[in-house]
Amino acid sequence: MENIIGSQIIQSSDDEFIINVGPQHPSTHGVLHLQLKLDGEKIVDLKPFLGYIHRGIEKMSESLNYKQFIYLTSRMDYLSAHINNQACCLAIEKAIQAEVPERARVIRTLMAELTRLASHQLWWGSTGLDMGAVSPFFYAFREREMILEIFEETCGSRLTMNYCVPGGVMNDIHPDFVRKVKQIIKQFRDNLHEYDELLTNNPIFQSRTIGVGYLSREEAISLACTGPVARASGISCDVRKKEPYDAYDRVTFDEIITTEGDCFARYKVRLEEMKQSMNIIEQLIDNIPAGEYRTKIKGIIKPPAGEYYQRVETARGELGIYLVSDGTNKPYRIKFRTPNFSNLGALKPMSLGGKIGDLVAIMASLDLIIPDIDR
Amino acid sequence: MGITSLLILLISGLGFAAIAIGLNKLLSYGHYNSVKAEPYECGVQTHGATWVQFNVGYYLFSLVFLVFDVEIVFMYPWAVVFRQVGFAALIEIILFIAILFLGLLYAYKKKALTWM
Amino acid sequence: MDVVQKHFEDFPGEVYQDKSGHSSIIITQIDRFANWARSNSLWPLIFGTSCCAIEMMSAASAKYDWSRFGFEVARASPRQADLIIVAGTITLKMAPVLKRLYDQMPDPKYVIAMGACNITGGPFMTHSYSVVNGIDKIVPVDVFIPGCPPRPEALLHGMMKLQEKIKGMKAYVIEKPKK
Amino acid sequence: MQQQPEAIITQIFPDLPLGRWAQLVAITVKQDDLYTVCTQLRQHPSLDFDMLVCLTAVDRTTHLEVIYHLRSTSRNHDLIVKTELNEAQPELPSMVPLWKSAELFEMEIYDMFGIVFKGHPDLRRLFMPEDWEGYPLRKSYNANEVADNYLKSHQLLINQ
Repeated sequence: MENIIGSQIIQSSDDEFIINVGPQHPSTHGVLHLQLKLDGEKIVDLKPFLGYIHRGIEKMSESLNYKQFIYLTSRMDYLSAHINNQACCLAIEKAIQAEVPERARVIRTLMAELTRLASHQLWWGSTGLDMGAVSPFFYAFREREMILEIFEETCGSRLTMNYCVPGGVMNDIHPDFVRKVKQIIKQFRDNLHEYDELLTNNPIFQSRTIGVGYLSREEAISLACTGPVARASGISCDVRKKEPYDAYDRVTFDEIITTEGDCFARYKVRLEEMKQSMNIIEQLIDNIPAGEYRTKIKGIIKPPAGEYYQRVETARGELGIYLVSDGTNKPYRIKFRTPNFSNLGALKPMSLGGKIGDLVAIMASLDLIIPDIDR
Repeated sequence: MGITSLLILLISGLGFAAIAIGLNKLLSYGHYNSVKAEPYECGVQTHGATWVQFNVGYYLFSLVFLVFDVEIVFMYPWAVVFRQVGFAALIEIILFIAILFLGLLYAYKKKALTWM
Repeated sequence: MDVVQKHFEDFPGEVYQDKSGHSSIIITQIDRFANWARSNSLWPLIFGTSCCAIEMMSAASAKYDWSRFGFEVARASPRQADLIIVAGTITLKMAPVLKRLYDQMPDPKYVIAMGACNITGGPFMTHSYSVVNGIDKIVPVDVFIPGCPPRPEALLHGMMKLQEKIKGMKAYVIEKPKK
Repeated sequence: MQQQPEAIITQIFPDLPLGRWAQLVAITVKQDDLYTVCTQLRQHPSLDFDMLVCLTAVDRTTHLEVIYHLRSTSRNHDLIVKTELNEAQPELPSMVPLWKSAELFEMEIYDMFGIVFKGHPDLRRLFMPEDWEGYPLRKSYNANEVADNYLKSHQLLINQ
């Protein structure tokens, strides 16, 4: 039997067999179902089957009003839940030309960067877990729990914070928010050397990731990869630089771009991004402007009929929101262009020809969140 | 004296195994259903039969592992009597390991350690 | 599956037998010992579909640390697990997978429905065409833990409730299906 | 900042109606010469739209509107290509040879709207189960009680 992969045709010998790296699998971090055609340990073909966590958020949003559907998006990419809500609020504020006070902008940016930090920490822990190292998982959750404590103090809930509201933020920050954030940043900077000792300088980790899962720049562009996956292959695509929103035009940070494009490059980009996030937080934490934390938007939000587009940089890439409104209080059609959906496309070209162990390393470096793919 | 201790060892070994399995069969109960007997593969139907011919590479790996696993097993009795035998034991074990190291080199040269 | 009660003259206790001829007897002391052993070594299956899985990971990490209660060993295959914590939404495409995983777990097995999505469909209860409104329609559930996502303490509280429930059960009787 | 490719577009495609889609430059292209325009947009040196950021569709009840959001990483500008399809037999050429990201987008649009993409290597339902009827994101699709009927018909309920 023949199977056609891209352009070349591979004559598959008979002892090939197809296994499911299925919905319930420790390394897929969710319910991603990959069907692998194997020749021994070598992967010959890879077919993703999705939809195991497809909840139809886009169809649901068409029957919820503008203040309700925002909080469904924090169930899509739950590790950057705040950034998703921020994107929806920015889109709605752009649609109804609402004016957002400076204090709210800075608080939102601070919370977004803290979310990015917490998300990268969890990614770092689970990358170690995928490669067989269990202790990084516990080290990563030490700082992450402190950040979640801050979220809980200010917004009331740890993971899906529902903190953004069209027009600003739900309520003001907790009185000792500033002190706690400074304490965390200081402690995390001291502990960052442990992150390097545990994984970065670990010869086993390096031999499993250096040179594994190479994604060239042209292929990354053609696959529309965004976020750390694209920046590790040399594409400059940080929305915080390209189209600064909220308080990102006020801070100076550099966009981490490397050109190796393998798993270790993606790992390094995310580690450096953690440092940049702390850099941003330190620039903003001391001068949070006083004043209102939100402008009250009275009544039902009814944006004028038309199309609106807003994109933000989540922890995994560019989230684009295409909002089509017909003047009523419910969106006519809303499309979430999620980063993980196109990053998943990059999984196949990177893992073909490699071994199954490399596939696990590549999936860990892609940092996929499956509800973000299925929506 | 030797034969009785050997018998005790044999009986207690077999007995231990028999009790472990027997107790389990006696006390355990279970709802039998057809799905429980099917092979588990990440929660979905397996693609095609699961009794397929595996790639030969897997057997090569297990053979090389077996050689060095047995080597370790031989070291256990040696470690027990090592102190009484004295210096000669050290020479023997070095010789033993050296020969097996040659085996390792042979396997390495024949590329049995890398996956084709 | 019909479980029928048998009567033997020479044995005073209750004896149950199922279709496959498997019969089990009640011995109270061994029951208490077996239940104590089972409830303190429940091995959960690694089964996280969405946001609740992150709170389950937090419960597994050092701060909330569910290994104080014997839950630490999370197994990847249902063959070695005796508790399945359904953490995250179950959609229509995932329902047969969950049912198959539940069937492939050896007895005695328990189910914890973690999160509002598994109790009534949670935020996706209405207007969604592909979410199962409550997984007790598919698998018999022992403990429901509300919350979206529930805090790690809530998960630990739910697990302790399950342990109390196990301690109250008859250890060696073929349970009639819960529904 | 984001430049606007208006000048180049009008110069290369003078006859195409130019418009705005959410403050992005948009051109409306008819269904049958969509592929030629897209290859030109992809290969023309001064346009060089090398990334298909997003492919989505809107059910305008009278017709289906398909939107290609293209971006040039070298020129740093964006463009929206819009086409209208009638609901009867929605067919479009597949853009997989031009942009690899189109593969997953088109599978999703086929699953949600029923638009068939000719030449797609692996066109199947991406999110819904294989034996699902109907296209969920169409306005005519009613989403209530669909889940329970599916469970009943597939013997997934506990008492079945």
